[in-house]
Amino acid sequence: MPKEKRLSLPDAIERFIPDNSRIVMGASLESVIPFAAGHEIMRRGRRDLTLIGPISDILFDQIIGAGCVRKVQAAWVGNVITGSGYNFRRAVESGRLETEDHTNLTISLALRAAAMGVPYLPTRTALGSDLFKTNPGLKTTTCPFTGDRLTAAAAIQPDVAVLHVQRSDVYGHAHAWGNLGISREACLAAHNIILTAEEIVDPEVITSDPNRVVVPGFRVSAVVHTPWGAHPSPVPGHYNRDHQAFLDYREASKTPEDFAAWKAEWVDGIGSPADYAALLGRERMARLAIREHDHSEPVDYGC
Amino acid sequence: MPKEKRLSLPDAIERFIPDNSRIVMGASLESVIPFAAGHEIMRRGRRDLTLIGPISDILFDQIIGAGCVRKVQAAWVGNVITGSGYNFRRAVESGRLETEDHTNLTISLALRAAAMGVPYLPTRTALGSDLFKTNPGLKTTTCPFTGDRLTAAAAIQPDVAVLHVQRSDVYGHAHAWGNLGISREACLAAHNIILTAEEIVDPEVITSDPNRVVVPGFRVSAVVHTPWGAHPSPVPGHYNRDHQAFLDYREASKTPEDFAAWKAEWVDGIGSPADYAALLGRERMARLAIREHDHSEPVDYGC
Amino acid sequence: MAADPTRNAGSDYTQADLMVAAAAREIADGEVVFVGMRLPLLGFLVAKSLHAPEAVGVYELGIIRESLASEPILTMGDLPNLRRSHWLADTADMMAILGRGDVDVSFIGGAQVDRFGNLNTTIIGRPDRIETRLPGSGGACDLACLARRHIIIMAHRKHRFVDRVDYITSPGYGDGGDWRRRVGLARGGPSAVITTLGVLRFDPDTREMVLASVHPGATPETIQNNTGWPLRRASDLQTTPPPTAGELAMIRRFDPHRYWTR
Amino acid sequence: MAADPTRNAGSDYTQADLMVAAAAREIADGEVVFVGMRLPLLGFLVAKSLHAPEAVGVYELGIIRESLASEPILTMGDLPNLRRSHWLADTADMMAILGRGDVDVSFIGGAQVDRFGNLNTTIIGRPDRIETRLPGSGGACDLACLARRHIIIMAHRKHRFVDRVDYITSPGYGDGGDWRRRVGLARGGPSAVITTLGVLRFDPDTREMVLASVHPGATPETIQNNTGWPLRRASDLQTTPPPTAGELAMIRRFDPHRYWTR
Repeated sequence: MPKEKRLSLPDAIERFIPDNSRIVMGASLESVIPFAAGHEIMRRGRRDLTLIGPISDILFDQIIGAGCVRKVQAAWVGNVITGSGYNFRRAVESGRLETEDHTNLTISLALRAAAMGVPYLPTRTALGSDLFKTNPGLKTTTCPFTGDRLTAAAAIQPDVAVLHVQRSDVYGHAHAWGNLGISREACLAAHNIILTAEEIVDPEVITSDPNRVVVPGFRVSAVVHTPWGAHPSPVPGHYNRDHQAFLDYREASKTPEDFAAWKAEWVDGIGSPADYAALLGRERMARLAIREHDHSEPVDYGC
Repeated sequence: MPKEKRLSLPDAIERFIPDNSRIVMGASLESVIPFAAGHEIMRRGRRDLTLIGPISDILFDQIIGAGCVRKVQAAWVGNVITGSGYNFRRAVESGRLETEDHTNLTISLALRAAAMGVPYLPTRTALGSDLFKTNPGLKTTTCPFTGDRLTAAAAIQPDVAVLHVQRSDVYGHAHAWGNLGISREACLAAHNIILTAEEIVDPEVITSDPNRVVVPGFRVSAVVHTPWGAHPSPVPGHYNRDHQAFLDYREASKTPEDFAAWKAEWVDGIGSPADYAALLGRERMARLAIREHDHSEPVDYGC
Repeated sequence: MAADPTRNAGSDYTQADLMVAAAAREIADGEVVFVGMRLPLLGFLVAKSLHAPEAVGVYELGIIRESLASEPILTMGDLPNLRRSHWLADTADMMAILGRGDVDVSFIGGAQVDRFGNLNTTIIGRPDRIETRLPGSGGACDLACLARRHIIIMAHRKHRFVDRVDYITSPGYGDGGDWRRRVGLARGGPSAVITTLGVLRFDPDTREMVLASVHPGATPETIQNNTGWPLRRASDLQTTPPPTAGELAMIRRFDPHRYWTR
Repeated sequence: MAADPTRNAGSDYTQADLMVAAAAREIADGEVVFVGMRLPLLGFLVAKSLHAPEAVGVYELGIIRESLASEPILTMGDLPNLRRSHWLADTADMMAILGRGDVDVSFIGGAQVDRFGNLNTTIIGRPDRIETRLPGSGGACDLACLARRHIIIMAHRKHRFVDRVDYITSPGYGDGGDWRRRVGLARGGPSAVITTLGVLRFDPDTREMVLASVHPGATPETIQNNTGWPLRRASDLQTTPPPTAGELAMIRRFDPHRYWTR
């Protein structure tokens, strides 16, 4: 058997996300965002990180607000249902944060290039845009067959991908379902993969359905049991999106002082999933929980 | 609701695979090869086809033997457990068949390029090989960022992809499981998609598990109910590989005369899935059937 | 950002309702729609429930739906939008459908637009002297480059309708004419701009924006006053039909708490 | 093509058994192995069941297995190889693992090999004058280009061991020295050639093939007589250890009908 990879969240972040790490997170876009892992990064006061992702919803804004970030390589940073990310704005407008502007397609290709071991991939997006002015990882190139003008997206090689999944065994074999975003590219490209999982399950649960696996288990470095670890984003099979949390965060991030208070309550004061559950409260968790279950039709892998 | 796409196999081939078609088949490599659809192409005496695929096992050899094919764009053509494909050899050695030599990676990239709408994709495979001499769709190119020498694989745009799946509804929403090979690229690249399916099921079976879907249903042109449609290749959930058929085919394809006799029995004499089942015989089907079932653990998509 | 909260005087619908209805009418039945967030998401749902029941929704986070979700949603990733959908897959799969040319229409919003329909959602100011940092492209640039056509939805204000955007996040027609072809874009371009005051389209030759329809309560003059360049008017200038009772009912169904359409 | 059917005189194992055992010994525990078909498939299973229990198998058709299949298989796509595997996915996913440099070792076979380990499985003759058409690369070229090292397994015959292959399907060391780097290959190259007669390795500088080990029953002279160029011999030329009882037991377990090892 392979070796056990189960770690506590602090141990996983301590070991695999040092200062200066390049981290891809939020690969499923609006869903299954690894907030708990991001908050542990903030608690540990990491510095000079590079955050990589398509749209991060508010997670990148939070980590930026905590002063952990030197550079963002992303397509969009903000709050999906309210607009601006205020910490992001402040950091960029004051010159403290470096940005490389991507689109959802170019960031997926940049990670796919690294996954494939090629230095770039071509695409027809972004031609004529000003993204070339604010992203040195985009250049134009020419097709050797047709002479067509194309955008070349340079490979982005993250040090670590953090992925939140529904269930994993202790060896890093995991099931994820729902929209997958750029999870595949992110994990295949990264040197290390950290999984935070709603449930730790028996290996036989995972091997009962190898098509449901999203990343090669042998490349996973750490598995962390993290119930409610993607709250307030939604997790199929576990909980719905907590819209109110995103609305509240808008208000709580308008000034650095408000953000500090928010962070003290929702990040600094949390030492475990149990702390987080206590802060959320039973009623709120019940309101977000799956009310109407809808199970997949099984398939047969027998022989 | 979308429109019904269920057709008989003859109607589907008649309508979507005219002479001169460029067809991608056998996208899952050794598994789930659409033999029934290939045999219908042979029965209808199609001419000047281009066959596209990674390794086809013996299906391409059969269609070539029937005189339907002008060109093959593939990584490998033969009989996986015995070696040579004799019809393929005869056709190439006599100058009747044009070939473009790919690798499994370059054929997947050529289809992925067409799927993405770009004229080529770069890779580090094939450098230093002679594939460039026998495939005008491969050239070397230079990375605009690093100056690295790379292989460029030109896009291949098939007219039609034929995919065998375990279950589909009449609208073209289908579940496939097992190894997927280059099915995703093949179907996203092709203008038309023909699904042959072991079972036609209620739409609710498919929507119970949208992650199990392999191709966008709205792009499917025809759904054909084709039980045992991938025999003698294996289909998870339905039947095991019929090794004896591949061994027998080796002997049956050594000379054009032997192949004609094989074709008369296994292709020309078949008018329906029932005819094919009768030829196979109950005992053989029972021997190939799944003996020990092994079902996937369900997941919850509720909200 | 939510739409302008000002209601049209004497009507039972908001500017946002009218914009959603106008967006919905741009979708023909059977079309493949790359669905964005906010008002366009509502517009797609209204079209799908009324005149375009066979429209297909493609969502960048990796979802294809041919049917309506069972419950209202606020973001594309809300669980009802995943449940009983027709494909849950990778962003790359959705981008392949877009890149190959299979998406008929998409919708995007922005902070600044110019007379050739170029859109800015990245930087107000200059890259070396940023006044306001906006969230960025997301998938908007991809849609503007690769869909067969796209539709822009935004508030009509003078500082937003500028002669030349500070930064092209999502290309329109560049500096007009055959610019798109010249820079390598294979297809597409904006077909309409739906604003809080009217609907604008593009001259087929010059590709300059032309006022095509004025919303009830607005006038060509108020629209010119809120536009940063001399705006051409169509010879057959229309009045935008108000939302029908059916459209309004669907808007209320899909935005029951009036989060987007207050 | 199956291995040579001639058994070694006076032994209870075949040439194929010895080749499988030799292949298995090339795999270290914990390595990621891109598993090919035929003898290499058996070699992987033998290694995994004996000295390399944590070896990971990657199969080009879209399978990753960290455990042994419950039943013997003849091809990689046989259902027992899919069942209870650890990932069923796309060929592109497996090629990404290969392309990124995560595959330690792979195995390929061929019709012709030359003194620098270049392999031909495409054409005997010339492209414009084909004498014999072979099946082609499959994934072999990809493995020869992208794995950290690869191992060649083939029958040792004079017409197969040629000074220069007619066609390079799967690059070895080209014309020697730093040829791989010059043509753009980032890593890799053949580390061993396991034949029906012996095991050959490559000089670290010139990259020319060197006889490293002679199978029981063969001699350096018979090997030279079956090789189309003057073959260098290692200074510490070995005799290949015959399959152990444990290795033979595993070979029989995974090839119970002796399809590959008769």
